[in-house]
Amino acid sequence: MVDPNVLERHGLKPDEYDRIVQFLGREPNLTELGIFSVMWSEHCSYKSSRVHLKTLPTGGPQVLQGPGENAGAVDIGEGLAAVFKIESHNHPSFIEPYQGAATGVGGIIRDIFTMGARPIALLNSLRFGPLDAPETPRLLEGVVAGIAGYGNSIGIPTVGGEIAFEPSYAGNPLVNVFCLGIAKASDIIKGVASGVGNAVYYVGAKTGRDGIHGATMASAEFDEKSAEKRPAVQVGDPFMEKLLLEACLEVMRTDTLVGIQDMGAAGLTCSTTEMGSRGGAGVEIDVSLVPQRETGMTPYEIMLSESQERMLLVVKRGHEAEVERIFDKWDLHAVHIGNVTDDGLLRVKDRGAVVAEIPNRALTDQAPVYHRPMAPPDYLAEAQQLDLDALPPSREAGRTLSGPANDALMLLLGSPTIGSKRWAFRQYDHMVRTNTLNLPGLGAGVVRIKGTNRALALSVDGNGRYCYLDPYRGAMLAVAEAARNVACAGARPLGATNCLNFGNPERPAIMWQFARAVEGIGAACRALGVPITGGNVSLYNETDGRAIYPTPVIGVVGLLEHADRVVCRRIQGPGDIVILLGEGRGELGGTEYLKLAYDVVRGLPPALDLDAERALQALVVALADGRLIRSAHDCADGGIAVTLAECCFDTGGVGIEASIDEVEVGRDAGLNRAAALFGESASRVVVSVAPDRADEVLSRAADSSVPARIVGRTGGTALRVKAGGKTAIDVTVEEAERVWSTAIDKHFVKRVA
Amino acid sequence: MRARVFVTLKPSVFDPQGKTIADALHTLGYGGVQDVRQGKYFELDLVTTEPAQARALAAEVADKLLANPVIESYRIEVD
Amino acid sequence: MRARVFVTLKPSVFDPQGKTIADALHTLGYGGVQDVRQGKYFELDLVTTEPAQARALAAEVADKLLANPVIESYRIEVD
Amino acid sequence: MKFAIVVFPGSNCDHDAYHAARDVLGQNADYVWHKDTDLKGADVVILPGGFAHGDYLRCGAMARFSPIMREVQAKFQCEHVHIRVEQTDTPFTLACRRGQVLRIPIAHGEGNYFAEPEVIARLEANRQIVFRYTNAAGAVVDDANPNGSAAAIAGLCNETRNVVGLMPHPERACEPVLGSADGLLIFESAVAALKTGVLGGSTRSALEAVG
Ligand SMILES: Nc1ncnc2c1ncn2[C@@H]1O[C@H](COP(=O)(O)OP(=O)(O)O)[C@@H](O)[C@H]1O
Ligand SMILES: [Mg+2]
Repeated sequence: MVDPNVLERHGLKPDEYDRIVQFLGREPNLTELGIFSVMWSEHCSYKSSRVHLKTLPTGGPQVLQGPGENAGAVDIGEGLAAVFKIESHNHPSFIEPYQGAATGVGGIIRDIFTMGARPIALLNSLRFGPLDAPETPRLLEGVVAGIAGYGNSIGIPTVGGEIAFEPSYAGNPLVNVFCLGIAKASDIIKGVASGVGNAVYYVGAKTGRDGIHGATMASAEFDEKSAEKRPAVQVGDPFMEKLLLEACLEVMRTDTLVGIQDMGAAGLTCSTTEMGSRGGAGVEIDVSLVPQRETGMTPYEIMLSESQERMLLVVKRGHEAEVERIFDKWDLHAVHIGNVTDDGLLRVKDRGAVVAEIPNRALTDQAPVYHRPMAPPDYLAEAQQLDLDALPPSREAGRTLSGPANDALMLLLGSPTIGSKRWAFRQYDHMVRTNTLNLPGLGAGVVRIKGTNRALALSVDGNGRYCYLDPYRGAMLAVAEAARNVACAGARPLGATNCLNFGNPERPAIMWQFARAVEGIGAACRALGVPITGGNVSLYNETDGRAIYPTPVIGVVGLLEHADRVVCRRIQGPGDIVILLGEGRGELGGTEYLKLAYDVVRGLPPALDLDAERALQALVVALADGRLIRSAHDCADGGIAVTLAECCFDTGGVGIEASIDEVEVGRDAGLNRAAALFGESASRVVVSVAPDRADEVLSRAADSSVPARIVGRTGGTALRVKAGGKTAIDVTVEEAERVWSTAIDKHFVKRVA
Repeated sequence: MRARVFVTLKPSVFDPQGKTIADALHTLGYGGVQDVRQGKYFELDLVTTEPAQARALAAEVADKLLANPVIESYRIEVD
Repeated sequence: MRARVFVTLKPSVFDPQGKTIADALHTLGYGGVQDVRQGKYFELDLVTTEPAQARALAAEVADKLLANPVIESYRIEVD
Repeated sequence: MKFAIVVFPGSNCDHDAYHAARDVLGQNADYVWHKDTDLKGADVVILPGGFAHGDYLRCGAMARFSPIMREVQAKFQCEHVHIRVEQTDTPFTLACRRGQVLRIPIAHGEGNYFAEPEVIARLEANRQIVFRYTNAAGAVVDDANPNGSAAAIAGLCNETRNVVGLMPHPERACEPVLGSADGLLIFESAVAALKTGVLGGSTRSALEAVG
């Protein structure tokens, strides 16, 4: 029996060790133990989450590839597939923001081109602590620079994303990155190894001691000094990845590959076993053949290294020379490190001597699965209570409540979560490849598909605060918002991917949040017709026992059959009619307004009627397709007041004059007005319409049973909003836009040009 | 007096810049260059005329601003 | 043997990085740092064991690749 | 009329230049691998933007590690800017008016051109400054210079005037759906230059995207 310390340092429980012995019929050696430890880690095995993920809807006529491969794929017509996935790089980004975020981008790009798709768009979803906390600007700056540094150099535009700031992420920022690529539907390539005797090739960067995880390292073999030699931080090399991308796509155009997979988490171990397992085959490699960056690496280190920019290929017999020639052209050297076998084993040799031999399926399908205990968190019942008549004094006491609501609007527009993200996305090359029809900041990112009339709209959304207050409803709202954003570009939502960021699953409260969120995602995806085609789970996001807000992030991909019918949030000029689709109910629970004005995070998130949401989205898509609307913007953070203001931004100062209904949520008239303006009721979209089209839009809405009414008109240079007939907001667009556009910049010192 | 601070990646940290330069040199026919590592270099003009003080100040500045301790180490020269 | 190449901006060229570091240091209370100039630093592992040859090779490489002659100059040390 | 687009291993704007030349302009265009020795009879050679060899050394290499370095590094920036056409007697500006203001995106980290004052004076005297950063009205003002480029230089030509290098990306501004079609003028100039024989037919010209 191995030393319990060694087991613990490998993150393996005693009963898991017993299972290993059972699978092998003997005690594992250290290399084998290392391999089991990474493959059975939460990250690779999904042992806590798998039972829940199984409940997600993954099918649909448009789905070409559901979960289980390196990325999912949906049919976008004309023989093409959109291949996409989201992944987290939270922990590495906290240790080293630049490299952590950069290698996160590198990893998700590899997942996409591994499937035979050319990556054409990136998005990201980021969470940090409050921007005025001393650590945050450094983290934000590093993460954004890392994303830019990698994506820009490789030439893939970053066309969208989201950033939010909440105290719960202060000790554990979230960096989720999404990538989408285009492939011929018939040419999608999978990560399988099969065909006894076929060659297994290694290509890309050399293997170093990077990323061999502290927790999984142990034993007498490794002393203090060798630990020092293994940096936890991986350094990305976008230039190498660009070569790999081009070379792999070129190889894939030939008929030479059986399968291919990138080496991501758990490196060579994960890629060999997963490919073998999917193909029902065995894989045998000799680690001495693996290109190494450092001397004296052990088989353990080589198998567990997470060096970036490496790929594993299974080549059809007889095509070895052709594959090698293509890689040579790109100055890459494909190395034959092993072969496919028929025994279903992962066999690792070192100069011919077997150093590990494990059934593939023991490492994959037969990895442990846990039904972890669940219980609602203690805080929940209390946090869900919201008595609007008993709120503490607002931060802007007096003014916010009894004066015009200008101050509250400015407070919201100037908050970094709502304010413009231009500070970040101007650092991203969002135009390279000349496909970007809707630039970042205008709603969903929209990229056209050259050679067709089509375009895809992409959005990633999450709302940790809602999920904290109700993970089921919060997760549904995240799906709804991502799909609604896509619909607001005029695109029909086709499919979704998800990244589930949670705390420690061994705590019943966290597991409960997780399970409820997955149920919510499932319900919303089913109702809205967007199957989940893949995703990623990131657990243990906590510091000192304090977990982040439960944060499912949803990426939705939608299709525009006519790229030229795309719309965005910007109104197009004066004289148009502004119509609100959907209804505000003055819901203040969990809103940005309550948080900013009252420092209160309570109540239930807005209710969501999935049938109404589906009808609304279908209507918006139809209106855009019929060229009946000139802009569309969904109401989310900050309610309709912020939405109307955002419709005016980036237009050169064109204003809106609007009038909305009163709501009654409590005794205080000021708070009732705030609820009407800043409440975050779901399923609402503000559209602008040429005057002669307003009637048609209203009647189409009526046909779809979507509430709709004219709330105003574009023009002038001010945003004026009446609530219940009384002027509530009256600001110049210029002033509001200044506050909004400097919300993030103002936290950074002025720097030289 | 002047302190010079050399910041380099820790030996085990992959240096893609250095590697790319080395590759480029090989392509250009400079086989005599086996390996390249790239770092940063700072010259600090200091008020002090005390070498020990200068060194201490430079080290403090390097720790705080010039080097990223997670992946880099530094060396100081004073003259 | 090893050659070390220090590339710095020519004195007449404004060094915004150096200046910003100096400013940042002043803000942090390091008045004792009067000025900062930033440069690049390369370690070349060379096959040759001849100091003169090493120096010549490093200079050639610096001219060709490592320094931008329009705005930068360099210095070489061999050991 | 034939365009050759040279592909370096790390080029990332090669597809964009190809698309502009072939799909938008309807010209003959071909990629040329950087290791090739034959330009396949091209009349115009485009060296596209991107990170040709990783560009670790001079572009964006240093912004990487320590926090302060990020603080001070000129950040990568991507947005539309205005450039003014200073010279129209190059093959790439022939179809422009002198003083015409074009709206074209930039996308670069270290995009600022630098030269000693004597060099700038010589460029000026030789009329080699082809584009300058200006505001929408065509005025050279500090605010409109996105990267602190010396003398607001956005593009230059060689002494023989057949090679033009510029920092902004005209290939990204060739279609109205992308927000601007002003870049098309630069490609159309090349086509016109060849047709009208301004280049004496056989002289090959090159457009180099520095950004
Ligand atoms: N939240 C999720 N929902 C659906 N599928 C998921 C989810 N998380 C992970 N998956 C799927 O599980 C598989 C393994 O994921 P992962 O280990 O993250 O992939 P990789 O090996 O590329 O890192 C993938 O096919 C992924 O799509
Ligand atoms: Mg993968």
